[in-house]
Amino acid sequence: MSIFLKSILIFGGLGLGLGILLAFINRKLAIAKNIQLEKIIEALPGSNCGACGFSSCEVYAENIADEKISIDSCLPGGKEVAHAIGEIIGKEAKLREDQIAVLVCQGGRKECSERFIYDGGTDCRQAYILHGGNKSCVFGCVGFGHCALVCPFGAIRIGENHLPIIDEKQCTGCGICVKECPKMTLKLIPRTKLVHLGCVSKDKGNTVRNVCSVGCFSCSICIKACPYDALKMENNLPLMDFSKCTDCGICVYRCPTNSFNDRANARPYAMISSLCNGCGECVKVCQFDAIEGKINERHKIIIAKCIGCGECFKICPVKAVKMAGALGHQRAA
Amino acid sequence: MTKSTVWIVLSLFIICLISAGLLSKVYTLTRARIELIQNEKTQLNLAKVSDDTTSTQTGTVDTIMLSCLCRVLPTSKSYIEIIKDTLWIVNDERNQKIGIVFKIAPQGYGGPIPIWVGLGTDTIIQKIFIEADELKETPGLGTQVVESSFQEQFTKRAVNELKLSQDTKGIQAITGATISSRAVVNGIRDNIKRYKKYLISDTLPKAP
Amino acid sequence: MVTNLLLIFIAAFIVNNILLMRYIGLCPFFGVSTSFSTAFGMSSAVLFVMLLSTWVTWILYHFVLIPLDLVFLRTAVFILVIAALVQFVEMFLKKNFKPLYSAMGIYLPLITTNCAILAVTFLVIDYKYSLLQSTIFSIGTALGFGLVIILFSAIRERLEFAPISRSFKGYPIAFIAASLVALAFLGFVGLFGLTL
Amino acid sequence: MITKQKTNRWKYLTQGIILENPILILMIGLCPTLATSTNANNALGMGIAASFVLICSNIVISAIRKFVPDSVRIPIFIIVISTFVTTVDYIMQAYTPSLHKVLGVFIPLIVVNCIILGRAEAFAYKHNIIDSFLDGLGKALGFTLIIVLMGIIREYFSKGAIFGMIIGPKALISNPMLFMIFPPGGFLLIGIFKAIINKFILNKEVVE
Repeated sequence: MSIFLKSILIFGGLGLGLGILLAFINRKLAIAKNIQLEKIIEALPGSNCGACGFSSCEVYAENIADEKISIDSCLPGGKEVAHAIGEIIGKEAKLREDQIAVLVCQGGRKECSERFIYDGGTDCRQAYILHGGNKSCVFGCVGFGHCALVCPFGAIRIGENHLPIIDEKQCTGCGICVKECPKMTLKLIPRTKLVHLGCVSKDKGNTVRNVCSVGCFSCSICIKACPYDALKMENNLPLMDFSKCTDCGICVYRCPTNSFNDRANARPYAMISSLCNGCGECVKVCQFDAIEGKINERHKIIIAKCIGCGECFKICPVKAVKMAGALGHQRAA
Repeated sequence: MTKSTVWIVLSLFIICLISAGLLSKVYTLTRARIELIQNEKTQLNLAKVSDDTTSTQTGTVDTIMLSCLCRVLPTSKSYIEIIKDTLWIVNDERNQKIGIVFKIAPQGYGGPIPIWVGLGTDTIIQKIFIEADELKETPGLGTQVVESSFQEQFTKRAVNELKLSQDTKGIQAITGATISSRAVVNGIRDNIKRYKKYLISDTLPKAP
Repeated sequence: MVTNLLLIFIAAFIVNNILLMRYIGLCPFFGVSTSFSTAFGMSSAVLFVMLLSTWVTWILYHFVLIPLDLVFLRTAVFILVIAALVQFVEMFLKKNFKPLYSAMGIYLPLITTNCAILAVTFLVIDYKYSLLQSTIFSIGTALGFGLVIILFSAIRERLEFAPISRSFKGYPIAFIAASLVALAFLGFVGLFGLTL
Repeated sequence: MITKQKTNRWKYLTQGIILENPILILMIGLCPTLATSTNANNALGMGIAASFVLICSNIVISAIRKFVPDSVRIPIFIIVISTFVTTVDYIMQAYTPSLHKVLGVFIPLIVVNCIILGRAEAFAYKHNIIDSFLDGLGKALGFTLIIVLMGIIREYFSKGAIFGMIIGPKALISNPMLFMIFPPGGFLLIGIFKAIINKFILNKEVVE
């Protein structure tokens, strides 16, 4: 059976040769397959969302293994992943705050009229090509939901007022929507930050006023009102310095067009106890004249007017003021 | 070599051995039948190109059913294979040489075009036959070269008339397939020159 | 001689385009052509591997299988060689050309099951091409594959935002778009007398 | 316990035909489907050939799955599948030469057919022999069903016939829709099939 023999020899030989070659090259070319890399890859969420700036988790893991990059830039993973990796490579994880994406524009279909009727492609980027969208406010969010499309965690949906609504539990702060939004109306702020400005319009005051009912027309009341001078006007918008701001909420309530967005579900209110010696310091401080009472008599708080900013609480020399309701500034939820 | 790599190489080797053995068994089993069919087709093609009506005896080629495998040979002819699968000498029943048949495969652009050419002793082409189904083409799409009208032009043509031209003197190329028709014409002409010497010598020449 | 090669190239590149006219290599075609970068990565990987495998299999066929009359082993040997080749290329790239590997690497395992590579090795044998002709043929086919897949990835990126009814979104509309592109490629039949 | 075992086995079989139909749902194995479904006979031929290879390779792979080292499993699968494909190739050459000619390069391409390698990798490598046989059978039936269906439609429109018997109306035969034989027709047909399937699945999902 020469055919039988020949075919066995040739094919068997080929198989053997390839097997040996494979094994040999496998060892010679084997890159240092460090087990650490495997473990890091396992610790990463693996959704390849690109928030860490790399095309995939694997590439990010390789960079961590080569100690080229801080180990907490995996935003979706957040603290647990950072800790896990920290243990793996034995380096304390320098924690970057957990972040969350927020919409910095409140001009929906009701508040802000439309410049022209547009029935083109139903995607923000397409609408953006046509004079920046059909909203009369040039800077505002056109609301066609591109951010909802690209969010890898499905945290964004478009509300009936034609504006994106971000579900804070789902949102991991990966920042993809911020990058993808053509109008740059989404911003990443620390998850613990409650108050942020809800307007991005750099127009002059009067153009904003006749275009959007909730736009900031840079009256700068908030800047004067803020006890911690955390705000300063910059091209017609009050820029907030997060380190100074204590989320007291004064700017939110003092703003005539409530352009500020307050993420706190419930705010506390102040109560004055019997210790009050009627010195009146708190009355001077309270910007919402929510405190009434005559000198040297116990003062009283008008709960309806009190926004729970806590200024009286801080200023009261005899510590007579207590904050009640929403457990101080924490959110009720 | 750790134990696992030995096992990797070994398992690959064993699988190759088994499959090679199996394949050779299958091949030897089916080879007989394939050759049978192959011969059957060559006989059919030989008959197609060498029905030399001008030859003395009157035997005409009767139809040969490919499907039924009984070999109904043309009544009078016998074919002696000179070069395996490329050249045959055609003799009538009194073993007189009446022509040769050769198979060529000039290079078209859809792949090689297999052509059978029957040549009478007077170097006049009796007939040519292009095997349509041999062409390696996407199933279901024929190519124009195969049309019988193109093949008919070659019947009863002398060697010097074999050139592409517009008038009826030469061969009209098929529209849209100029490259392939030129390949066919040149292929036939060059090979006639090569095999001409087998026509003249009466004795059986040694294979070149 | 040169026109002959040029015509083989054009036949492989456009007229008998492997994807649209011969239907070979469709599985990765619909899978990978969603975005330009993936399409480009895939087609460069295909070009690289197709050329290598055509050479190796051509030499193996003509100098080993034919003299030993083992033509029936053709399928098994070819596919084994291609699988091993892809494995070596992947390891080699991973070791020496890291950036190239990260751009092209992810598609390499995909290529072993790519019908186009094996099809080219077979067509080259069936057409009885010489080594030079088969090199030209495989380059032409790979470029044809790349051309169509990149062309199509642009179309599919546009399709993402087009208003399409729900049941047609995704693959159905991709197929219909592919049929229109194939119709356009059908126009090339007969170019320079090259028939299908 | 046995009934549960039997039901999900039965599920393997029926899943392959509609729910997890390889061509329409899993979107694999498109190359042979579009290429050989130009008429019903070729489609049936390719369907049977692919099914034979799929079922046998599923059985063999699940039989030897314990001895196959993981790092080299793809080459071993490929050798097993190519053995079956070569056997089918040579059996077809011996017994159905005309069909073999028409299917041409697509028979060896069954080796890299994504269905077979896909099923081997995803299913047969992890389940016992009976389950993989049933799964292979289900997928094969699903594949053949769709490919023959497409063959019938394409042949009807392009030749007004089904399995070669002319039944189409006069108008269709006099000027047939050749578009269906050419590649665009195939793509269009698959697109429409997929849309129909989406329609069912989509509103089925909504119902759930």
